[in-house]
Amino acid sequence: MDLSYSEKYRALQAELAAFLAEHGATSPRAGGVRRKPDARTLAWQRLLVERGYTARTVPTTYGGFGAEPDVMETAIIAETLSRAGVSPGIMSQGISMLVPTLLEVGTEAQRAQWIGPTIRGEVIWCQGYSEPGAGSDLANVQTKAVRDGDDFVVNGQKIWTSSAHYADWMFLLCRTEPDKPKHQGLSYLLLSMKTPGIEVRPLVTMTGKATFNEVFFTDVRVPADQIVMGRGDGWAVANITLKYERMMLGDANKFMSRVHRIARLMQSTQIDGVRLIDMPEYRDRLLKLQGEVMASKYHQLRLLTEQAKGIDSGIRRMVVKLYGTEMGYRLSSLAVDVYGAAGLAFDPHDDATGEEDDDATAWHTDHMYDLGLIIGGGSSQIQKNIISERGLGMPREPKAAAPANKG
Amino acid sequence: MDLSYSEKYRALQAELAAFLAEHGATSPRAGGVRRKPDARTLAWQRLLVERGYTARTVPTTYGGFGAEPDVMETAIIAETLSRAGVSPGIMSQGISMLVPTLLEVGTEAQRAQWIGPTIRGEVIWCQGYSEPGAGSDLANVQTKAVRDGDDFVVNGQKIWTSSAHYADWMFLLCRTEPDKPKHQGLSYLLLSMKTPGIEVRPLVTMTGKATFNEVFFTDVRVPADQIVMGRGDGWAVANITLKYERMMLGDANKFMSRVHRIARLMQSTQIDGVRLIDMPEYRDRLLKLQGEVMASKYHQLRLLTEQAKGIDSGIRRMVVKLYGTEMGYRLSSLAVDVYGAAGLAFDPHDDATGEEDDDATAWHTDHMYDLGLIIGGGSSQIQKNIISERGLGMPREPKAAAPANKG
Amino acid sequence: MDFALTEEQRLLDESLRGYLARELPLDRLKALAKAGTGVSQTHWRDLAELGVTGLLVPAEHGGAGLGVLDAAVAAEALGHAAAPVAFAGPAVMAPLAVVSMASASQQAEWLPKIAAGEMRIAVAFAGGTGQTGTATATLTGETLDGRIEGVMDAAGATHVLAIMPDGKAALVAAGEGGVGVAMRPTLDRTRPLADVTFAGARAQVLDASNDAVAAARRVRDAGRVMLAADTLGAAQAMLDKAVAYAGERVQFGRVIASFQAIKHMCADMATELEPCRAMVWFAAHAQDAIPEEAHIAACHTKAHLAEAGRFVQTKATEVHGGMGFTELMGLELWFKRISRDRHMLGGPERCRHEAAVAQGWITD
Amino acid sequence: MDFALTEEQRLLDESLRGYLARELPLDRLKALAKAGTGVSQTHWRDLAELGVTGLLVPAEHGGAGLGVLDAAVAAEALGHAAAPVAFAGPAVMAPLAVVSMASASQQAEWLPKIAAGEMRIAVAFAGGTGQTGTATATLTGETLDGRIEGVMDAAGATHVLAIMPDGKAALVAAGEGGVGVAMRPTLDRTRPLADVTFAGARAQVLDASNDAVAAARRVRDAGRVMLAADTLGAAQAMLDKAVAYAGERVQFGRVIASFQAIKHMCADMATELEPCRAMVWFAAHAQDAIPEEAHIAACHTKAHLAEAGRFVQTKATEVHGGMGFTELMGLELWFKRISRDRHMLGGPERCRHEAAVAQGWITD
Repeated sequence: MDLSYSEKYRALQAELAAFLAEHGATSPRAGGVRRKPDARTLAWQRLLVERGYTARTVPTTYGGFGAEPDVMETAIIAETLSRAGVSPGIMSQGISMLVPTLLEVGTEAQRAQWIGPTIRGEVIWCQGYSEPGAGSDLANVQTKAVRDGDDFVVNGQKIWTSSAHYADWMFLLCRTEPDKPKHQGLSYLLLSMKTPGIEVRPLVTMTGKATFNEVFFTDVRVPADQIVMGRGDGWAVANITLKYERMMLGDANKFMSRVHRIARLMQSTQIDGVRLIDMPEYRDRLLKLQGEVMASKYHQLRLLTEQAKGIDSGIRRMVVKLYGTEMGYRLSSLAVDVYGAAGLAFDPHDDATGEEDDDATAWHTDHMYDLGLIIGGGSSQIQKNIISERGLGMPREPKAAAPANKG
Repeated sequence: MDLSYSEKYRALQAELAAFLAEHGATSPRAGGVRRKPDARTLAWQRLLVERGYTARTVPTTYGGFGAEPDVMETAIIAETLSRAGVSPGIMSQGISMLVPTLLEVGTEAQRAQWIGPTIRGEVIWCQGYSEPGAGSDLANVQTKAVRDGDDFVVNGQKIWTSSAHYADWMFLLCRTEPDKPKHQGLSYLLLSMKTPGIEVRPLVTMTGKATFNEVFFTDVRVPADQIVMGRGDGWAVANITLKYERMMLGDANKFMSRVHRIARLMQSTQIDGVRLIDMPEYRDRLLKLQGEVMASKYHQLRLLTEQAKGIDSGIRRMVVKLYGTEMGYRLSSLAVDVYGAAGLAFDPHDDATGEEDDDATAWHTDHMYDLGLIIGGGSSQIQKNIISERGLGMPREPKAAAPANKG
Repeated sequence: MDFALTEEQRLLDESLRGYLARELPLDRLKALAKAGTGVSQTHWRDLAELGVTGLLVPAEHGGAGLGVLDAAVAAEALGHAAAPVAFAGPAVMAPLAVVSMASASQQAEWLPKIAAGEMRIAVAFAGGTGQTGTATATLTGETLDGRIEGVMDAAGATHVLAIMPDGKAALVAAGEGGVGVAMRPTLDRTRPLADVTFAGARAQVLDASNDAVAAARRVRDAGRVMLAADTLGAAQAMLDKAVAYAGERVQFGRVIASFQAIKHMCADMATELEPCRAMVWFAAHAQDAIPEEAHIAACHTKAHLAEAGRFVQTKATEVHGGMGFTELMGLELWFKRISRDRHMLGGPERCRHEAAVAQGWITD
Repeated sequence: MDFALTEEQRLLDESLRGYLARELPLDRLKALAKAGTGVSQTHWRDLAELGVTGLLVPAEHGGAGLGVLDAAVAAEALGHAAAPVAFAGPAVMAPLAVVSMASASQQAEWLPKIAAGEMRIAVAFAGGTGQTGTATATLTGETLDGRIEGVMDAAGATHVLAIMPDGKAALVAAGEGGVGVAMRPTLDRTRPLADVTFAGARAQVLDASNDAVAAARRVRDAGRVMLAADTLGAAQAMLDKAVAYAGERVQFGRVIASFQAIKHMCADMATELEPCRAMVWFAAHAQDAIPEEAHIAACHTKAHLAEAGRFVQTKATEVHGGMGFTELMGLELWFKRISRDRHMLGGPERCRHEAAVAQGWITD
């Protein structure tokens, strides 16, 4: 166990201070609204990549900074940027999911072509996974891709595709081998959203925002070499991507900052003249959650250490999404309870406008969005299946003898 | 909705007051220790039956009081006796489970023979249901009863048989039709525990008390007319009995008195000079539970009303055991937390001795026993299957294709 | 002793649910919610014709002369349908306040109009409800000043009844000068809240009660019971929808209703909800029939239903999966209704605190 | 930066678990628990030989000179085995107290004996731990009077170290006149508690610390971390047993481990427990390396593990069904161990309260 600040970390802090003094003012507003990055955002992103304050461990050959993985450095950078109130850079599915996936299983050509533009924010990706009939049962994907000459021809529908309305490219899970068993019939394609035959329809969620889309494919032609790994390997690739998504969802730093936001809120909110922080009915809930957040924070440090050492974290990684999303929902539930009646003035702005929501509206949006996170990306029920089967080695659900139409 | 106190109720209260003044002193200690009733207990029980303060609605022909079902009267009697600190009479599986079962499906002869002695406490019954291989899967009972002349000959083993070490008779679920499907192969027999071939071995639980037993049967002969309903009807009869057991387990009056005991405890317990009742970290837990107890109390009044009117309460009845046992465990969990370190002086006495446990020990015993109640009599998991399938009409678990030896 | 609804109450429930099923199909409800203008005039008029607005108005003043339990039956039905109408204020707290606080002549003037649905009175408490937000008002003679935020049922209200900490009440006309009713965008778009300001507003004073503080508390308690009943109905609707959806949705080659995890989530919801109904009935009945238990029952019932509602709104949405997260099935309307009820007239934490005080466990 | 155990710590863990697996089979453990005489002399001697009693004793005094994290690794292993031995007191809090509070000569005299396991010191706090029960003592010169209830590790102890509210500490010999150590029947029969009375007992005073109050708090915090680690080990053992039992037990023609309800209960336990381990490691590490976070981490870790332990002790027993409710499998020993740890040195409610004070959210 070594959490001490060596010289190298102090040097990094000094370097960051200098960087912020020089460039801090050029940062776009912190807090990611979901829209296409503007010039200011792109310029800032390029700066961050250059200095290695984002995509730090991506090899230089692919346009990254090429640093050795170092959890402490990552933490120092994140904390310093957030304390300074500047943007930590673009948070996108391309950067957090596709890039590590390509680094793990992409071809040399794919890495060379995509990683650079993606980490610089020049190419925005969306994820073509879920379908109306393939949510929890992701392997049941029905969107077809039929080989025709040098292309795959894609027909079908995707749903829950966030940022599809402004994404440049999509990583798509589709069925190329209809005769194979369902897990072996999938492939993982990369395609431009500008390809003819793609229609994107916004999907409004309970938060009142259109952060998701339905995407329809009609005879969409995708060059056959735009496949990651081989035909039939789609399920394997998709699971690599999901691994990174689920890590992202459990990010403890986000939760710790929530704890402190709620504590401040409890200090400023009163009921009939008493501060909520002085009412343990509220306070003890926050303290319970702070304990959970601390556990997840140190658990995350442990996982990052194991990742850096190339150790497979097994069940420790599998619990992150479930733990984080359930905890996140309890945190935002407490926040809306602290706001109470005064916080029911719900007035969301569409992300596209870039206008900021007031804090209470943001918390209610989070409260509903957090429930969406429990449901999406492999629901809590699916996570528990994974944890018990792959993590604890318990038997799989026996094959159903019951017909689908009526159990 | 009519909860008003009519003349008849005031009259009952007056009658009770007079009764207590005259006979109260002859009551045995309240609070049922599990052992064979002594002369004092039997005398008191006979008095209560005579006055209709127990088994009030049992027809006079069977030795009962023959009153019309009246929830309010039942409540008044229970409250008055408990306030006076006298015993409410014997609480036994015979009285609360077998008697209503015989009233529902017993023969005239069986009612005439058993109900009177049972409600007077002259005959103590134990329940022969669970087996090592038939817990949650009760219908899997393997104890065999083979017809031989005018007798059934019983061989096998039962477990979790409370009071078997002093019971006079047992109601037994056993397999008489091995060739029939498992639910149709069972029968429900009544047999004397003095029959040759019965061996009772005590089973010590985590509470340190031997309140349960294992019972072994070797060629035990039971006259063939000691069957309730017919051969193969055992499953139906057992479920009638379980219905009453589960009602009993959800009894809200017990829980309400627990709430007040814990409140008093919080007023008398201090940590570093502060009363626990003044610490909402503890108090709010009690208040949450008081709300749950209130819900279950009024729910129970509703069920008793429906019962009196012969309405099938359906799902409302099915939730009682799950709701009550889970709530009971949370109540005793709070109590042991309130006692804290000072309450860890755990010093249980065996019920047989009749010595009383100190209050902290009693709460820790309840805390563990309540967990046993969640597990026994159809575990919470089984209750949820029943509620979802029979109550909400959701599909049954599909037949397993997986082998038993390893899923 | 009979712990059950009367035949009349069952009929009220049926007729109301029948009307709402006919006149408030999902697409209609979604359209009303999208507009976000809040309450529906049409449905309010219909409810007045059905006699819902006059349930608690004495017969001699043209009402049905029924009790709080009857109102709770109606509230549950309205909650089950997520009806975009005001109820707890103009149809329950207002008539109760007028009957217990107003003079005979005021009652004779107002109650018939309340029953007819012509007078739609939003009830606003100047503090003491346990709500967050500003809530202060001062009554000087017949002049009312102050600001009360987060007021229910003010959309389309003709009057606002401000109830002072001392139990005195002041009725002002919504249109009058010095009365500002600012509707604000609200999480529950079917029943938006308002911030109400009084600046030298001319008020008619209600001070006929001989125990004004107790009377005011009874009015608030009745309001809390209505919110609990509303939540009960909304939560029951969410459970019903979850069970139905699970029976249709197929994943892994089975309807998801056949998975034990889904079945047990639904069983947990049912187990939480079933006893709530008896609790709401008792709390409502106690308001009229058992004064010594009325307050504690109201506090605990409001708190318990808020917690049960939180549990069901969460799990029922989870059972719906992605569909529950979109606007498509309108499930969010019930979700937001439950969230809104939770925070009106005091969240569960404050209601439990009051219950502790009422039992003498602590001094406030 | 490296958030992981060192190779040495892994070896300590392995050797300790290996020893316990060999020398503490279930039947042996059950026999020791049945006797209820509490701690096992044999196992204590063995642990002393393995160097466990000297982990925190500086090398120059014959110990291993290791840190609180190393002790936490040992505590988890002992908890996993439900080992019937004292640890938090004589092997952790006592040496830490002596090192931080005692004079050089006292250290030179006592520390080697502590390392050798000859001096077995039970640590008793005169108030301020958050425990229920009487805990008061007064030190007049070298004379100690008072009564402290619910003291850990007093069974077989040679000495009792009483720590005063002002941080001064007084060491008395268990045999001495004026010192009463009354063992009491305890829920956890493997580690019974004692009520200790001092009546004019001759004490050796430890007052070499220049910030006695802080030093005393550090001792208590380290004790809390040990209890959390012990609970972690015990809870992990219960989960392991539950998964194993579910894989054997057949109902409805399937091993119950194939039912989603059982699988999800086990998944919930694992999800609760896995992050706890990193939390315990950090809290232990912070005691030596990160003073500014040590106290808050100790409070939160003690509280969080108590809650996680409550969850796991309940669910793991449920998975075992009736078998878990009997003595047959000995599961109850782990259940009771977790219950006992919860209440020692302050329950979760009080620990969280202290964390709030430490963060300046409230004033005590």
